[in-house]
Amino acid sequence: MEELTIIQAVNKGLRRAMDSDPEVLLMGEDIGKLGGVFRATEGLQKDFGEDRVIDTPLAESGIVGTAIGLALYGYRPVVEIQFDGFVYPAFDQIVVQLARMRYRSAGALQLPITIRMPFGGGIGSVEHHGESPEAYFASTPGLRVVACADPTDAYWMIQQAIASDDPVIFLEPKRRYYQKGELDTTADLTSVLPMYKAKLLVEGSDCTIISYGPTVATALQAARLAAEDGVKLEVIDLRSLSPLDLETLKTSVMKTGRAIVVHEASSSGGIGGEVGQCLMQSCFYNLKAPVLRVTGYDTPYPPSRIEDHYLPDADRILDAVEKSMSY
Amino acid sequence: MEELTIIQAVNKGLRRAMDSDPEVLLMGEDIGKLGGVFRATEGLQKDFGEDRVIDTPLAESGIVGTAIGLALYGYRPVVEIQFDGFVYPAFDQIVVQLARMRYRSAGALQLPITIRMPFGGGIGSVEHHGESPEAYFASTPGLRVVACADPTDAYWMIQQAIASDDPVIFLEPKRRYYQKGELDTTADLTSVLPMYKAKLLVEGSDCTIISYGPTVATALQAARLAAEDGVKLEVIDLRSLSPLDLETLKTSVMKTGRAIVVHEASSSGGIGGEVGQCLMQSCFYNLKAPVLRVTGYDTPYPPSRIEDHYLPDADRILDAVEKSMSY
Amino acid sequence: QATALQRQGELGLWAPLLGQEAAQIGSGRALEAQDYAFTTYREHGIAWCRGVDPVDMLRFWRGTMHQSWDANLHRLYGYQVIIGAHALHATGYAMGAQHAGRVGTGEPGRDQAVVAYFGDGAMSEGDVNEAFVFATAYQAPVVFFCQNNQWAISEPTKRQSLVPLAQRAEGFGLPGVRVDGNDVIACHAVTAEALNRARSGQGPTLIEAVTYRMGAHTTSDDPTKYRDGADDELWRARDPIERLRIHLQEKNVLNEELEAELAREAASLAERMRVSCRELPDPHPLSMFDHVYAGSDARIDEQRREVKAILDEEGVS
Amino acid sequence: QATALQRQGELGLWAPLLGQEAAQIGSGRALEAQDYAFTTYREHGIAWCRGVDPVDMLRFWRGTMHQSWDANLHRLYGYQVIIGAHALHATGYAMGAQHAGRVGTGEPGRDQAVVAYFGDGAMSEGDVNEAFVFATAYQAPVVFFCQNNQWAISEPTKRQSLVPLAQRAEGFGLPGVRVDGNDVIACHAVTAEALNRARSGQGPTLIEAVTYRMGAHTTSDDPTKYRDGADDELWRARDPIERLRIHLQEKNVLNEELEAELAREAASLAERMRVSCRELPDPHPLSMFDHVYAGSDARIDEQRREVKAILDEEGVS
Ligand SMILES: Cc1ncc(C[n+]2csc(CCOP(=O)(O)OP(=O)(O)O)c2C)c(N)n1
Ligand SMILES: Cc1ncc(C[n+]2csc(CCOP(=O)(O)OP(=O)(O)O)c2C)c(N)n1
Ligand SMILES: [Mg+2]
Ligand SMILES: [Mg+2]
Repeated sequence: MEELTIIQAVNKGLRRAMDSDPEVLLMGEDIGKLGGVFRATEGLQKDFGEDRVIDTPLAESGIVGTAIGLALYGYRPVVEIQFDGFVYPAFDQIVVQLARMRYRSAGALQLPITIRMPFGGGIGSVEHHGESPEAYFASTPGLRVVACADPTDAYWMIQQAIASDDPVIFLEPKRRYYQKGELDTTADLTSVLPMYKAKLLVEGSDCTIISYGPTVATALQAARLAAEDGVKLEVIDLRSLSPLDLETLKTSVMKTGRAIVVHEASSSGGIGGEVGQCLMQSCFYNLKAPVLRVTGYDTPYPPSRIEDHYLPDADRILDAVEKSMSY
Repeated sequence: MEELTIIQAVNKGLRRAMDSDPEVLLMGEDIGKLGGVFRATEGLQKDFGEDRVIDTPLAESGIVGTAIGLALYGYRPVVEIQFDGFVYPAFDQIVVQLARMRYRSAGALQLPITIRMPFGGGIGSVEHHGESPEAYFASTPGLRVVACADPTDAYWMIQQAIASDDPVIFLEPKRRYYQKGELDTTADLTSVLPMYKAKLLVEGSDCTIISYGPTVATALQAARLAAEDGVKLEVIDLRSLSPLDLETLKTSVMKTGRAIVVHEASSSGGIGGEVGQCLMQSCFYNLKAPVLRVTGYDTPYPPSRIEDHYLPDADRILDAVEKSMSY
Repeated sequence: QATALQRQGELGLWAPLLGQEAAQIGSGRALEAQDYAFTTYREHGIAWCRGVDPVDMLRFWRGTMHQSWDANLHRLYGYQVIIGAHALHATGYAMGAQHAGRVGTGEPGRDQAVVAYFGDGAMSEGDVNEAFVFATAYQAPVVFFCQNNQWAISEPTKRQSLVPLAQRAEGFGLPGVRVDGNDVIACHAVTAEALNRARSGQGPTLIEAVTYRMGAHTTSDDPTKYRDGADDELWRARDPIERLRIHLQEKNVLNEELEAELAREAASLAERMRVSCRELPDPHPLSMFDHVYAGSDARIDEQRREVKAILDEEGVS
Repeated sequence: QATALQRQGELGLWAPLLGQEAAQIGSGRALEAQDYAFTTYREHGIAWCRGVDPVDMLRFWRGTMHQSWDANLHRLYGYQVIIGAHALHATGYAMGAQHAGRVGTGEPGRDQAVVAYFGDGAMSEGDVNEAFVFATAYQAPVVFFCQNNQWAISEPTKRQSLVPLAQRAEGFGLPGVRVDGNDVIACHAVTAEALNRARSGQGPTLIEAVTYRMGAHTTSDDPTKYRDGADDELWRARDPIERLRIHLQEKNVLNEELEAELAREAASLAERMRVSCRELPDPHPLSMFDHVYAGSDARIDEQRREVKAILDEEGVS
């Protein structure tokens, strides 16, 4: 057991993946000497060399496109996209080339590529540094999209993502990078909870709060506050945004009859709507209230001085709980 | 009144828009002498000249990026993306630059750009020629996303899209391009149904079928078949995929208590989930059954020899109606 | 077999390579077994050189499969439709060879090179230019073979560039070579040399093969709308097959007998294709649910069951 | 005011331009009122030349606005953070000028040109290379001004290209010029000439201004992790401000008095910025719902009401 931050856990996980599989390569902008703008790859180029920790030219489509070639050759590239807002130039390579290779080749070719991305807002930065693009990827068949919310998941899930034979979009909760937690590295990869499973964090009987990434901590805070008023919230960390672990969600909502999905991304077209629709289909008779959404609003990300009003907080979750209970 | 096809109506609409506004420019690959691979711009370069109907180099990001510059100068570019599957290289320019310009500049700058795109499958073609990328755009704040389903809407909506001061993604139902219909061109643009409104096509009391683009014809066919068995389906053409015209949908579902969303795009993360979630929130007590989805499956688009099994047809819609009624 | 290929070009069930036989066969024959190639939808000549059965090529065009042949077996990636995307895949694959120590060893049969084939229009796509950046940055063993067939559907090459495309190379710091794309021997020579440079660790090369698209862009295209016959005439006179025939006749390699035999071969191949094409089996509808992910997926399994039920009703097995 | 600008560079509330003053002021001063410019997050010197109040520049960095100034008023697009994206916007804007007949008329003050400013790292992005393609294809009146400050955050220019960046131009068919980016007079001269070419209808130009990023990439960067002080020393000796000072002293343009006055100006500006910065008003929370669309939108209106209710509860007006 040791205490470390999410970013340190990512770094440790990457190191272990590289230790255990020589085919694992890291690619990205400024990941070498600098160790990445968030230091996720700190020290790795020093220890694994410049051809396993590759500083690339400044071109995202080029990074993902060449990673695809490297994967076809037999490597396991782990690509870092420096910020969520800079992934779009690589969109064609990700959703058209990367996501479909296995399908297109009827299983003959596979691309075990992991694309790491810090995501979400709340760090007081300028435009393009606080985005939540997860829905674009979650709605793309062939991609696996996962998000970690604590050091333990950061450490194990990044290794599971790299070990996966499918391409994985790995989302890291930027503003929680320095959140600390206990980490036990002794377990082995196959024995820990798989990344495609949702995780029940808090049991409760009144209403299910479903979240992922940076808003998991917000949901937990809301649960603590609600408990003080005797309201028992059940908190689930979705972890896998695509495919969804509907079984775990269904079991919970069958019990509580109420659900609220929380994320920073806009409501419209976000993960919340898909989760809500699936729950309506699978728990129709058990729903005591419509599934509700507490999310970022349907606008582009606002200037940072007012971002706190845009991001979901515990109060907004509790208001939604009240609304749900009022049905 | 004259009878013409959807593609002819698009051509006529573009011509009228260019006649009535000298700032309107067309840009795209092969839209000049060739008149576009579907002939949407047939004859327009001959009549309006090479600097109003511009054949561009083969680079989608470049086309949209330069269209943005032209719009900043004061023009109204209408961009043709040759096929749905080729829009992704322009994704950054569309969702990061085009969609946010008004917001980013606090209203000082606007980009009245229309991006035309044939979409949907069913034409027996090769990979990348049968896609439904609408959800990527509909979940992007700042973009308006509309789809036409008949010659009348093709003619008027393309003109409304061009006249709109917001950027518009204009989706044309590829496999219905040669569907004929009566068109009355005498009305004027402001008097016809606005493109952001959904349209009630068939009144019915049992179940609401919500669709857009190529599957509207499928929904109408299902309604005819159902009528023979005495089941009264209400058919709505969504037309605007973002923003959604919830009022029209709500009014219908409040009455029928049942809704089925039909589209070619995959279920997960598609328009159907968003519509379903919104209806659950607005019609909770009136829903007699969960909103159901009849869509393409959660796979990449399959080889054309089996695409008919992938695309929603009247039978699948009727099965869903039965399922909905069984609740 | 160039003759046979021309016949294939005339099959017209696809994007015809008519007029570009020399560029494709000439360069394609320069690849060694351990090399790897990435092509567009028009490089049937390359596929032929990599040992792909022309009948298999038809699977893609008939719509029975997204990828027509086994990429691993032929060391040839399937037809790429997204213009330029594969230039980056080729560059990455070449970086892989480098990383695996399969470059510059000098051991015969060990050193690898990669070729990316694309057209004049592709030179405008960001991906192709980014590929030049990565290839030079890492000095990857990749050869970019651009067939300038004068047209990108209806757009002449000058819409993409006012200067020769080979000149693009210098600007990125890789050598650029311009070759007569209708001279099969020249195309073979420049490609072989570029591949040797790549394998021996001297880095990437861009080759522009100047040729002409004699046919329509694809079978659904109508060139009369955008180009007059004049050029066609000009280039018909430069027909690469005809040039090769005359050359081989002068060298007394090709005689009536051999020609007749080739013609027979071509005819029978054409016949076999006509027949086999119609006989290509359609995939089973349920196969559309296979290979989305490595493992199984609950959503997809449920959807498969749904379609299975429909098929059972319809009595499809 | 170059001195004042240096002071600003030292403010360090943002991406400092320290070391690049000559490249920016020299080229920025070459623009005429009717021209238009597109810049990255580092071109404060250009903004200064376009008449933007340094205090306004801070709005973006403080997070009170996405765009710091009125683009229409200053004929200068706001800071672009997405590397390379604006090279296409500049090219399109130049195509607009062309289309509007504002090129090659010879009427003073009528002909327009556009400048796109970006860095050495941006040269690798597809968008920048596509901009070269479009600019040459239409011979648009645009000048691409690349400040090669030797670094893209932690990556040296050689990671992007092994050959001089100016050489990239030839490959696309536009002239490429390399200039000493620390010589304010030279930067002014080459930019003025390129702008004249553009305005008179002779097409685009690429200028590479070789300079050095003396400071950190941004205030959250730590250059000691990836570069040693040696270069810094080398380039400090080439400080563009110092060079200009000596030059002006020799020409007797700059004397103690004037210097002292400039220093006072700079100091008071720095002071004003320090003060005003803290006083920059935060936007009203509800403003985050404005300007998503031209018209109103039901979803957004509902969400605005929701936040309004919350604010009312909290007693925020
Ligand atoms: C990204 C992308 N944009 C557009 C298209 C449509 N398209 C197919 S082929 C073609 C022209 C390609 O020209 P060129 O690169 O010269 O190759 P050629 O067809 O001449 O062999 C176009 C525009 C496409 N397939 N992919
Ligand atoms: C598309 C995109 N990718 C990555 C980044 C992150 N990033 C910000 S600045 C920068 C380096 C830019 O270097 P250069 O173009 O030389 O400009 P400079 O900062 O040196 O002025 C990077 C990689 C970005 N802003 N946009
Ligand atoms: Mg061509
Ligand atoms: Mg730089």
